[in-house]
Amino acid sequence: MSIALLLEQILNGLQLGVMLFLMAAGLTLIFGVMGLINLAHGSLYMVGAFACATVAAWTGSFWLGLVASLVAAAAAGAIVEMTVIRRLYDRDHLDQVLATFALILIFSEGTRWVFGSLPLYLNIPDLLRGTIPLPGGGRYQIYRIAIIAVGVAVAVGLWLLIARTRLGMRIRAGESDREMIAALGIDIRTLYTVVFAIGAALAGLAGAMVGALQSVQVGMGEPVLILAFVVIVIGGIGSIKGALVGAVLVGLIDTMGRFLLPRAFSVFMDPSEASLIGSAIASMLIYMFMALVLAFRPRGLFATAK
Amino acid sequence: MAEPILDIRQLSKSFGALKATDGVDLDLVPGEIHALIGPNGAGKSTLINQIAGTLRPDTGTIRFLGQVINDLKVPERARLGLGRSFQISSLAPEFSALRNVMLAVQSVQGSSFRFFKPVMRDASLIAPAMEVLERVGLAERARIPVAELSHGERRQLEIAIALALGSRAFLLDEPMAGMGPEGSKTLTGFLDKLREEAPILLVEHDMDAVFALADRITVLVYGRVIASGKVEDIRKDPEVRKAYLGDEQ
Amino acid sequence: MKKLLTAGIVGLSMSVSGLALADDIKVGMITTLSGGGAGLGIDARDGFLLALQMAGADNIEVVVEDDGQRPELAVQIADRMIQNDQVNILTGIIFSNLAMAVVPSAVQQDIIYLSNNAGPSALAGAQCHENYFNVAWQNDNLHEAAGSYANEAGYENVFIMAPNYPAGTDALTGFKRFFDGNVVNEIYTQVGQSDYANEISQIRDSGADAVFFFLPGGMGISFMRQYDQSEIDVPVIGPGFSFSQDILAAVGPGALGVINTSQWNKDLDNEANVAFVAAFQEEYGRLPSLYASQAFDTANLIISAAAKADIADLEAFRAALKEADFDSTRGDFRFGNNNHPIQTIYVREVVEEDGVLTNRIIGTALEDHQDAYAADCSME
Amino acid sequence: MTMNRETIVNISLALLLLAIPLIALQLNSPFYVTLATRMAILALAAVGLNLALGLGGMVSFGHAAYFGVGGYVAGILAHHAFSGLPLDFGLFQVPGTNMMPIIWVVAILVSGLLALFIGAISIRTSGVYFIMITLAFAQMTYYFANSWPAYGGEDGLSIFVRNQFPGVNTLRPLTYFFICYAILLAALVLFAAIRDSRFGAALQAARQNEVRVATVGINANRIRLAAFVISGMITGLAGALYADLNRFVSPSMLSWHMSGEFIVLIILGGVARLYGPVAGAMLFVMFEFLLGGMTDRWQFFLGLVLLGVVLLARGGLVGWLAGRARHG
Repeated sequence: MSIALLLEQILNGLQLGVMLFLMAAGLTLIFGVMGLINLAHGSLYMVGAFACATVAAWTGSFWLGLVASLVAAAAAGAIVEMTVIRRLYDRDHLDQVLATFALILIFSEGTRWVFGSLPLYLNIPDLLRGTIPLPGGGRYQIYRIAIIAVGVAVAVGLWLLIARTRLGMRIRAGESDREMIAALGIDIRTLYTVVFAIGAALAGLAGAMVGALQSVQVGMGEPVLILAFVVIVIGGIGSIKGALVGAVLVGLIDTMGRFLLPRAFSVFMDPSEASLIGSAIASMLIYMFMALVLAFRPRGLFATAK
Repeated sequence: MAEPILDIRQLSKSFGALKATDGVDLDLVPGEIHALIGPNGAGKSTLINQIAGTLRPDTGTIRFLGQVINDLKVPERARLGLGRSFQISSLAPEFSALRNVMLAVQSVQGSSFRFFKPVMRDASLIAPAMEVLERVGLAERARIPVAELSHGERRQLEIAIALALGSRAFLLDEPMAGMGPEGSKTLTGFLDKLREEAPILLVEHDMDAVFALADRITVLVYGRVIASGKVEDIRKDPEVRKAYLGDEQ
Repeated sequence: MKKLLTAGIVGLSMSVSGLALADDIKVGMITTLSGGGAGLGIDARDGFLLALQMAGADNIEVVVEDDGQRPELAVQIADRMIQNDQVNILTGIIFSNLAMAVVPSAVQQDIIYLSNNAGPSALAGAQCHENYFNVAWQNDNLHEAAGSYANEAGYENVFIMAPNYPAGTDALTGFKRFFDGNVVNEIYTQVGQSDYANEISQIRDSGADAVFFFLPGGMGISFMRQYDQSEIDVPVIGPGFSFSQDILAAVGPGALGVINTSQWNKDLDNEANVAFVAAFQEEYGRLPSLYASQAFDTANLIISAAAKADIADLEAFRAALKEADFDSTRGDFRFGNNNHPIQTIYVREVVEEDGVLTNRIIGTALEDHQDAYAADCSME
Repeated sequence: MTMNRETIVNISLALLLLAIPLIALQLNSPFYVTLATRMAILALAAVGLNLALGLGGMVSFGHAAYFGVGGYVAGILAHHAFSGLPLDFGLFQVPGTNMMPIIWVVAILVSGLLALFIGAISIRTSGVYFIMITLAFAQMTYYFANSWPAYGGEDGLSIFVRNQFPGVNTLRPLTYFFICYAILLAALVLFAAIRDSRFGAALQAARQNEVRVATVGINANRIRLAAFVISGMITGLAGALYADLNRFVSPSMLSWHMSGEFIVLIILGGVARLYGPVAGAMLFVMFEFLLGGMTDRWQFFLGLVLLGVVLLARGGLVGWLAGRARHG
């Protein structure tokens, strides 16, 4: 194994982590501020990807597609918040799980209705095509580096938003005490809609960016959603910092597990067996990690005080 | 003085820089009502929570019936006979009054892992529970769900549960709170008799009730005991008047 | 009474069409029409129905249902078709795991199962069954051919990769069975995986002189697109279904020049195939895929057997099927002892014709090839 | 005991479920027998979940794990009985079997052990954490089954001939329905007994007010864990029956959609109601069959119905028919 390969794999892990962070940040923000568990977050990821693919196909521009993904996901989020989610804040988690599970069914079947069952494909914009050399002789795809950069930018942006702006102040107030911010005269309904739309837009952005790497199809959000839940449970539900740390940890552990476990097993096993068993264990690795974290810290790494 | 049932020595608890309990000494002897008073934020609830076991003290000892109980958890302390009622009513709201008390009876019998016999046809649970409800005057309301009981009735029910647990001492956290004058009067009369069953550590804001009921009073300010003694002594204590009763003269 | 009546009508239609000899045959087609594998099922359905239409076989009634690529759904549909619709023949399943769920219990209930795609090794060897015929292939066939081609092309170090599930292990085992060189790395990916950055990094680092992969459906498309973007110049070999007509457009220009193995291609020069390709294009306005050709053959096999025997006489009907007396789009076609095909497998290359990506035959990988499991089957 | 409204609703539901296959045979459409069997098995799985979720307030989003493990027990034992090779645990060997009663006992034990392991870690948490952790553990079993090469991995495992029950022919759809129906009734009796018992009292009290339970001296977590294990066992048994119904097991029995469906069944029928799961399973399977027959988009409408139930019609079908629940 060369240094170049190790470096590439670390970048792969980071890229996966960053993508998970975009999903997890919205989930954890929505939970932190509104106390809502939203299973339909993966559907917003899918909405973003479909919007990007459709607009990019119409206009020929990936960038317009990217803008469309943000707008479409934020709009879908706001509409869902105003029609359904709003009625769930005072309900118990069971109702929230069920109602948002119902939303998944509606979103998935609805999308299939409109776009059909066949996957759509989205091309990487010309500007970001190709690879760049890495130290040690490897190469890395520019587009994936761009995804990492976007993730870092979003992390910094979210931090600035929450730490430095009036909206952020309200979000922080909402996290600690809903009644207090009502007392401050903040229109809490609008605040909730805005927070939900921000979370949705981040999910949509992730969906669009990943759509260009993979494919755009119904159900694409579900595996990512479950990983994002693992991320926020590890990080501590409600904590953006926890989401970032959790996402990067999950991304790296998953990538490294798949890469290294088969090699490790091949030391004392037939390579074919080692590859099979190694990849089997690698697919469960992050869940084992989560169980380990929770065994020692039942509220995650960066539990909020609540 | 008789041997204390509950004996607290040098109990301290801090939350960061805040000393919520600061070297508190307190005891409870058979047959008495010992009132714990103090202004808001004096650390009364923190102290009760440490005695009941929901909070762990930093230092000091809590001795109950001669045994140090610092390391025991809430259910274990309850089984030893430390009965507690809450500042905010804490009952199973969907259950009737009777079933709430039956739960306590069942715990005393040490038998929650029984899967088949229906409780509502189990005389060994219903009879003792009804007896206790009668003693607190709730027998007629036994089948009413807690959610439909009045505030005062819930207080009575909490005490009934503590009685059913066979408690050797009661920790009552503001039992009069939110009660009308009529309810307070009934409850005062009830507590007056209750002390014969087991001594009571009473946290209460209603000074009329405190002075009417208490044998001894301990005054807590900023986590410290500033005075402790017979009712008359406390009434006269200048420091108490200054710090707590708001006597500026 | 109802049965008698139907027989009477069939008797009438027989004299008209000259095809039907006996009872109507009811075929249940369970195939994947939604989800990631929908393209395969749609082609299979279209190819099957086209054959019936071309033959004017109105004594064969077909019920089509979508399995959504979910095994438990396929089982439910099979139960319903057997119990309620009283079908005689089942066919259509694309994916091996669904076939493994449906086939063993269906054939036990005296239903004939004709596979137009899935050919899991379990059903070719010890668990072969007289009611089960595979008209497509045994799953390993194309991979074995790819291994044989890799020898011929002079590759010494090959990186091989497949999803971690039985068809995946079968694929790599099949490749290795015929490949004589050195396997530099053998990787099992997750089923349904959509990002292959991890594996591509390992390919870049491996120093292999070719990559052999088996990633069916959307997985293969994602891999090829990402592989193309990563600008690695190691050539790729795959089984024909990773480069079949239905997915080439989605893979895009990255597929150009890729070598793949298949028992069929649209340019195979035999009468049945020329007619099939023309009719398919006419009817559906697109080029037929491998899956369409296999289903087309399956339907023609049923028609040929129905002309010889009555479905009510199961034994005679099975014998008629085994003769495989139909004109296959593949040219020569016969069944081995385990009711799996013995057939020639070709080497194809992806080329561009009139702006459309498609395949061209450039050679033969294995002549009259029979699968490796036939010996384990106790049938004659 | 006088019959209250809920008892009447319950008896009607039980009779209705029994009537479906009998009428189906009269109409010569045996597939409806299979459909009714599916209802009974899904109801059984949901009865298991209802114990944890309805009585104990533990919103497990991972009950597919026990369902699937029960299914795999049936599949694996039957596989070894068929092949004649024993299961090899290294130190000792266990022969396979195709006798349902043995399979059921093993399924109950294995899923109970899994529930004990998962529960012991999960019950330390509450609220959303509990939901997420149970989900994640179920995903772990899903990926395990999916990628472990023995026993078919993602392809699943076929049971070539349905397992046997002494004295009857399980291959007849109606016979198998009766077996499943009898087990469902037994589980309902067990559920009712537990609900009314001391254990049930403590469990329900722990859901309503954890602090209260501790203050009367009962360790709520131990009660919960026991309930969680029993719950997993019942759902595991349902999984074994489901495997024999389909004569097939695959990782999709372990998928999170399955866990979601169990919750849906309970909510549709009525949370914590004795016959809630039965009503829910009957509605769900009917809905799937009827709407699925009419349109491929049936899940879209299922979503709308669910949303309506959650937002407007809380209490589910049993709640609607029988009014609010009563506790003595």
